[in-house]
Amino acid sequence: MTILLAVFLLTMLVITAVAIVRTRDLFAAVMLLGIFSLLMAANFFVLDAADVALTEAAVGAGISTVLFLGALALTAARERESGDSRWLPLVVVVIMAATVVYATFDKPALGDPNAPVHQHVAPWYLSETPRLIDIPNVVTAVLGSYRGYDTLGEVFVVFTAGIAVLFLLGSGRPGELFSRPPDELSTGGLKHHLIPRVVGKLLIPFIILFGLYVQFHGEYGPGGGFQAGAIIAAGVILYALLEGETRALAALPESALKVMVIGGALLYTLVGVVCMLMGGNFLDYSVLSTNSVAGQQLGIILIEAGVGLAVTGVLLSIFHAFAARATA
Amino acid sequence: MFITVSIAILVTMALAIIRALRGPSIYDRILAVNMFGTKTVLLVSVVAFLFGRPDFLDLALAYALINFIGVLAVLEFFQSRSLRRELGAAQQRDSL
Amino acid sequence: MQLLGLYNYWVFVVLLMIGFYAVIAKSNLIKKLIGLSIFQAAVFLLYISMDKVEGGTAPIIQAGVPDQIYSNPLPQVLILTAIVVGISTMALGLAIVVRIKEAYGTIEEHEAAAMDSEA
Amino acid sequence: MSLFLDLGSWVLFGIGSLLLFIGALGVLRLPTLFTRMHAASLTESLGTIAVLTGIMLQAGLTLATMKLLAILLFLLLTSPTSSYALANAALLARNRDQTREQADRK
Repeated sequence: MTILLAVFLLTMLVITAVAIVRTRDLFAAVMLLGIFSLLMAANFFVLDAADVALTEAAVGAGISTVLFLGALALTAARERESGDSRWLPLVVVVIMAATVVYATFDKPALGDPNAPVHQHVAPWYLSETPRLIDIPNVVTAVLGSYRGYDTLGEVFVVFTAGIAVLFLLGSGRPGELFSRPPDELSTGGLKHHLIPRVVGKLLIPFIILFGLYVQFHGEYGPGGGFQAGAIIAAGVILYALLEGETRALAALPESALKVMVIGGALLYTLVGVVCMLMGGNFLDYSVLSTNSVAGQQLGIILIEAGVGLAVTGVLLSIFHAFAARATA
Repeated sequence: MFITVSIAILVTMALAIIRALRGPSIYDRILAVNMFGTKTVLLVSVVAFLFGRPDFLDLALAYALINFIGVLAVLEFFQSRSLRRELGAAQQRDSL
Repeated sequence: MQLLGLYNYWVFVVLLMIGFYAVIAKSNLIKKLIGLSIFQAAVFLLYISMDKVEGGTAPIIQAGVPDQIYSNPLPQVLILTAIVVGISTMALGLAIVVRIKEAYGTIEEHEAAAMDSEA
Repeated sequence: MSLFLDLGSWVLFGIGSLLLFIGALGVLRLPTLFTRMHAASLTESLGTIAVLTGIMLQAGLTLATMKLLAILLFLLLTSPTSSYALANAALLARNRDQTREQADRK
């Protein structure tokens, strides 16, 4: 059954990808990219990766569409004819595809329990997590504790990308993402948008609440700082879309966002440093408490909070940077 | 029994994709994406029970909450773009 | 059935090449970025395909089910962070495209290149 | 008891699947945008209710049912709203095009 579901979803994925590349209307491409992301998430879910599916859902459904549309509003919505020959790239791509497909015949089939990837550290993670950390979600345990260095690195990549976007687009005076013209021309705009505004504003608290649930329930179910950050950022972006950038920035000003970005990254590093000061290794949470299991749990909660803060801050800063550019 | 429903949902998803590919207008595509989002929520809910892990409904909940944002952003984008175009046209008429 | 087990990898290859084609053949910079994100998605798909264990379930340990097989958590951790990193770097790419549009007035690579060679 | 629940689920799943399929067929086959939107939004709400209620009958009184209830509630709020916003935007765009055409003809 899993295989049948996966085959169907994957086939739709390929069809959508071909359509995305073929269309010259960039807007249509962004819409189809939304479907692509939904299909990816469903496929991740079918392949047992609930955490990954939740991340894809949080990022792909709202934020990535909004960012692409923001970029389209600032550039162009159609792709022009380039006149270059398409045959050379097509030949290159087909030859490469044939080579890699030939290589796949050596790969273990989907779900093969004897595949090399399942032999090395994974069984250890699965068998030792209940004893060492005692949380049900092994993905969170690996993310926060066993591979804490990796995650720290990823947080700093996100941090750097956010800072770089701010350098490139500048932050400063607030703008509207899709620059609205003066009021007299948008006659009746707000009146006609009464229903989306009411329903949207009703939803925002639930989105934030759900984000917090994902953040703090990440040890027990799918979730964690990355997903929660994206969901909360999506909630604030919804507010900005409904009520305008100015009010969104009044609710969560840019200085607060900067504190969140820097504070989140710093919190993660500090947890590591405190571990060192208390006599352990960097990011070895066992020393944080007299009981090593409780120490591990405390460490994971702290670093997940840092990740959540940093991701929310970066995603919102990026959104505001695009919005400020639109009216500059 | 969950299998029957999931197959029905998959067929619906395929039909929605055909509409999204065909267009013709942008609004048709938005309609298809919106419909596809709802179907994904249903598919995930059904599959969560099919696999016997109902605690994974969080994913469906996330989509039910967030999918709305994409559609609103798209509509806002078009509204402001056509208004801006009108503004540009009005300015052109004024300058003539 | 054996071949169906490789279907995931073939889709990975096809998606990878569709993305790669968009990056090398399209002149529009946003289209290149869209191609890059398809490319990225293909890599995610490869990793997640490797995590599945037949008869397994997501690696969230269920109390009271001692003999449950769980899928591999490691690829999931890598891809989970990669998705968020991916969207931030994509935003960086889009920001660069916006600046190119402001500097050259176009987002078509060949037009910008032509302006450069004239100057 | 569980026989009745299963029976109820089957009936609801049948109704739900049928409605979703009819809606999708309408979206694919009907001639204009507004008729397509009509097909999608009318069938979608009842189809969603039927499918999610069917799952709820199977889940029994657990946390999962509460989550399903929340999903149903959010879908019932957002889905008509986005249909409305979409129809509104499409209608405004069409009216604008028409007035522009009239202005051009003058």
